[in-house]
Amino acid sequence: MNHISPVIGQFLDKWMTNFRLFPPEASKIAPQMDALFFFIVVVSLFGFAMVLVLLVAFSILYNKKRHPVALQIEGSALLEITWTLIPLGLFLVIFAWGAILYFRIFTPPANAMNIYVVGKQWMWKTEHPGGQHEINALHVPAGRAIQLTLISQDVFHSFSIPAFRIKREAIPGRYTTVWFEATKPGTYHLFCTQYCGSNHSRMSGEVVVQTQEDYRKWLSRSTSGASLAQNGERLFASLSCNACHNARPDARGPSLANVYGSRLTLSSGERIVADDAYLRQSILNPSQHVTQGYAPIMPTYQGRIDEEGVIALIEFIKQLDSDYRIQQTLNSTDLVPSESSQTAAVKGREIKQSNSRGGIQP
Amino acid sequence: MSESIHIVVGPRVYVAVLLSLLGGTGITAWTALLNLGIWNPVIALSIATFEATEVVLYFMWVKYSPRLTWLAIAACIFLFSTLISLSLVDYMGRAWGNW
Amino acid sequence: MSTSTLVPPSEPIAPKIPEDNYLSRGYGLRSWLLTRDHKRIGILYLISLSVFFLIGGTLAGMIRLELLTPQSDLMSTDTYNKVFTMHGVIMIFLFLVPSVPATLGNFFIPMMIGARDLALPRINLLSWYLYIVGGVLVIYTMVAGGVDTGWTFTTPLSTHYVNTNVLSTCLAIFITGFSSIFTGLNVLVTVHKMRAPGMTWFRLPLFVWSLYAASIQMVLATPVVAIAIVLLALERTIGIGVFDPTKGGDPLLFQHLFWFYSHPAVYIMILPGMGVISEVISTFSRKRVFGYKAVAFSSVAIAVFGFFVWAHHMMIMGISNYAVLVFSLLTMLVAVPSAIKIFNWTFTLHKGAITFEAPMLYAFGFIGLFTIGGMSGVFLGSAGTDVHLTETFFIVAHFHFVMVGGMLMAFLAGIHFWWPKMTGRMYPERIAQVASIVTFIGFNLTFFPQFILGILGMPRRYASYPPEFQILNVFSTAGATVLGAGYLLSALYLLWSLKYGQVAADNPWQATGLEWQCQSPPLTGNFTEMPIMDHEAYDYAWLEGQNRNRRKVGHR
Amino acid sequence: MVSSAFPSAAAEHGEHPPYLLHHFQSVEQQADAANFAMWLFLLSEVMFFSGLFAAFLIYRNWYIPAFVAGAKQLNVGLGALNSGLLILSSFSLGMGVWSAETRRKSCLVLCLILTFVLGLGFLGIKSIEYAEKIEKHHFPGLHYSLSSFIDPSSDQAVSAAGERPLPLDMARHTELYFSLYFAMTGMHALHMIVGMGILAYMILRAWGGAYTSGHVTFVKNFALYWNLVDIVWIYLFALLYLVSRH
Repeated sequence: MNHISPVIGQFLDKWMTNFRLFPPEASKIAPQMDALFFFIVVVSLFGFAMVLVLLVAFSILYNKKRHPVALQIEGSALLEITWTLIPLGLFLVIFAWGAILYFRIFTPPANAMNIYVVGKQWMWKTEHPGGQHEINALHVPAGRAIQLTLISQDVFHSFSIPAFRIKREAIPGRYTTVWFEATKPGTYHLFCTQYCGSNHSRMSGEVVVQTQEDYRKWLSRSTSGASLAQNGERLFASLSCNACHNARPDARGPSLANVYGSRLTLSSGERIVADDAYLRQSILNPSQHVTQGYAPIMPTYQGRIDEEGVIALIEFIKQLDSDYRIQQTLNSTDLVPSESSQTAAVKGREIKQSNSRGGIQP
Repeated sequence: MSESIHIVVGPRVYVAVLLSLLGGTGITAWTALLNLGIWNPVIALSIATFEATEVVLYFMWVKYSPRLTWLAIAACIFLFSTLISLSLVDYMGRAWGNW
Repeated sequence: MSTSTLVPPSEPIAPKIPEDNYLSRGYGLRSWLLTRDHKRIGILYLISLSVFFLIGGTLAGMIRLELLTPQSDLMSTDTYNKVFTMHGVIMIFLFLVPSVPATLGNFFIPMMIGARDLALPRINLLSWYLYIVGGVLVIYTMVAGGVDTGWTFTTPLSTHYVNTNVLSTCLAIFITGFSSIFTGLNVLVTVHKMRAPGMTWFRLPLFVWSLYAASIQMVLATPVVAIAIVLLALERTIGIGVFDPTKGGDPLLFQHLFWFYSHPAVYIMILPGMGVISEVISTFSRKRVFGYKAVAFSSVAIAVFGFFVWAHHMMIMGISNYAVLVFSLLTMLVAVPSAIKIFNWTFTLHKGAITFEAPMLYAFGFIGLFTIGGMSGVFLGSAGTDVHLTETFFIVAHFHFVMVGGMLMAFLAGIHFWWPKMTGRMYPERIAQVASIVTFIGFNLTFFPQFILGILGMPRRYASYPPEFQILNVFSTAGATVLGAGYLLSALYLLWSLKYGQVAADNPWQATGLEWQCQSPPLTGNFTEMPIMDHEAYDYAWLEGQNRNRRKVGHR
Repeated sequence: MVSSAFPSAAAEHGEHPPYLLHHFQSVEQQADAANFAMWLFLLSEVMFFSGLFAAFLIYRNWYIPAFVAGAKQLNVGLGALNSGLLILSSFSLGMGVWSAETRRKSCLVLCLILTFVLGLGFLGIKSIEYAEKIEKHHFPGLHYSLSSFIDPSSDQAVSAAGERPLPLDMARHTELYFSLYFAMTGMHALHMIVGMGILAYMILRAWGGAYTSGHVTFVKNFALYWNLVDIVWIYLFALLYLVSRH
């Protein structure tokens, strides 16, 4: 509070230039959200006005000066039923409308472009499929459905873009998704709305919506050299995943080509769609997600790779449509699955718990 | 309001309940050692519920208590099941679909 | 439909306060700290609550001052986080939850049902001591450096990522939780077992009904947050892993358990306020409450449905979408009984003989603000709009409209309404009316801009914000000063009236409750003779007859 | 308003029993109120434990193999013995209430002492079980050890039963089982200890003849509390020891 008088000047200046009562509508879902919003506003105003008018009217008409003797009225069942059923009906309409909208916000179309968002104290890291990373910023093309897959490395965060009317928590240990289709190029606010510790209020940034062409230019300008999938491929080799998942006749793990999106039968008999969440789980908690016909010998990678690593692996597995390259890597780096490489992998693992020996023996 | 609460429950009832409770404990411990698949939890929890009901009715004299006590217990059981079932709506729902 | 006419009698004002009353039986500290008189315990609660309200209010003022400018310049972000956390903890656990039940409820429930005391006077005193221990722990927490988890203690932030005084806060909440359980338990037992002869369920004042409903929630919901907090403390100290995703635990489980209490808790806070409003509206329109049974049952319905809606606090937090559907639907159902109450209060005015003393003005304020607060809840209960509005200032505004605009207005209405009974003196009427209007204006100026901020997307719990939100924040802070002035004014003249106020008659408002049949301030045992209830609640014809008899006999 | 004199106030120096508090109108009203209050308190206790039960239900269904491995670390024999002790103590307390109601002082004292001893026995066995777990580093937290689950040969009890090792990721979840085990039985044991304290106080009072002059509310209310603790144990025994052994 070291500048009292500039405050007033600043204030008037902003009053004239910056004042708004409603956020911009910059996504396809925004007008739909606002339609429901204004519907509820109208319902509320109607209800509020009714109560207000009655209050004022009764206060004037039945003021003690004007109406000194009260008439003792017990009540009216008819009126009670009326004002139970009419609000109930309205609320149910609002519920149904809201539910439809909610499912629309959280059900992405099949052709949506996926962007990963990793939240950590106190920044957002967004990862485009081409390997472009951004901190506290997100560039997206207008007119294209974008799916965000969010995860947090530490505490709950929440990814909020008011202009798009969407918001989703990034939670530790599990992917959440949301999608949007931006309509108007421009720069919009991006906030973390779930309280996440000291610098919660600094965990904000901007979303830049560009035309398709500008977006393409931006992509080529900010490429980091390797796409997510390429990073994943490197990680896949360095973690020796290809020692088992190599589609050879003697392979101890299932082939991963075209596995993404397919229906798998697990050893528990459960049938499941291999989506992002499944792939993540089977990397970190493999024993619960073993494909039928395979032994639960895969070690857990919990604590060995961070969320970005997992994302890169998943992106790699998603794009894997043949095992050719994996086998190529095996040959070129001479990582033939042998007992020695197996024990090396075991030795290299850092496990905090004592006596982990034998944990992965078949 | 409730004169019945002042009924004195005698030793015979207590002994009978005691014997059935000890018997129940024996049976439930024995069946747990057999592998009955899905029936293990079912049997264990049914016997536990049976025993708990006996304790509530006789050791805690609810059988001889006013309706108010029954009502309060029913409210509590209802709320307990609300906590469990509505949480399970979330937990089971998460497993259903991939949204 | 029964109608009857009523001529309000002009009762002569008692020249002085009766010599023998609950305040005159013993003056020492001992006579207060070891008292088992429900009225004295009510007063103890009132004093300690006011202290915590003052602390919480000061913290609120600091928040508003910080938000005057977009930068975090008054205090660091860490300090700001601690300030809003302490504001939440103090206001919710030490002020709102015990506010009406422990003060007005403690004081008036026995008198309203014709009993000489609460059923368990010692437990009542114990609950006050537990409250004080909890309060002292909270103050210790503040002195020791505060806590910055937010009052919701979201795991894993509170368990693994902050190093402030989470444990002492947890202990404080655990202990005040038991205080609240004991208060609720006492009310339930008293209403069930201590009613005077003839005081049937449907002759109870609606204040008793709403406190009864709130007490059900206190007794059955509070233990769930107790266990959640115990697990949180174990997680933080030992690392047991039940809320730790790296060990396979589910952090959302904590929120399930936490909101299983903390959602009903908002009904624990608002239901007693609704009870006060029923009393006040009826008294100042000199007319029985419209649809007594509907209002009574809607309290119980709120208490029951209030248990089924907790997960609407978690709609975008990754609970399953089916659960969102279920909880959104149930949330809509719980909104209905509140609407019923609003309409019934409004229609109570119909054909009444209305006057506008300060309690009535506060009650009008309550109806208006609670309607807005309640309707804004529909925006949040509807799953679609919740996505945009949750976790923004819209939530802050909604909650404060219901809690400050609703609950606090009702609390002030109740304090003014029963002030003559509690102290034996009238508060100054004119200045109280002014204070109520100042409070109303200040409140709207403070919190209405926050709705717009929320719609614009300004997140809550932000120490700094984009400059374009400043104007509305300036409005809000300006309003907060007006609101604070209103409260301060009330506090001043209420304290003044303790000594200089006009001596109150036994029944200055010509209200029908049994508590008004006692002297002001009441005797230690409330009644000299056991009352036998022979009329309905809010029976103004009976009151008229009563007054006529008194005049005839020359009673007092 | 019709009114009548307060019976208790009218009989200020009359023949009403000394334990009737001034604000009640009759002994029955006082006893009823105390009984109902106790029930409400017990129901809030049930809700207190319900959070733990909910957590157990959820994690047990998520991590069945880990919970099976964890449950196998418990000794059903000791658990059943403890159940028996607790049931016996409930019984002896019931007999105590009966003797108080029929005004048999020495019988009451005997029953209360028996209850105390049985409770002590329960806690003794519980502490033996705890000691064994802590020795094996099965207490959750920093020193938690997975060796019994990923390397059965290190644990005689497990290797004797011919158990197969758990995969590492699943073995890690056994910590959740033991967390819940210690949280649930610990909360239960805490309630037992509080109960034993009250019991000791009651034995002294009963010795002085406090409960054998017609005022049995305190003994009855304590019996309600003790029996609730018993019921909680019946469920803990079923859930922790029995349901996931296979």
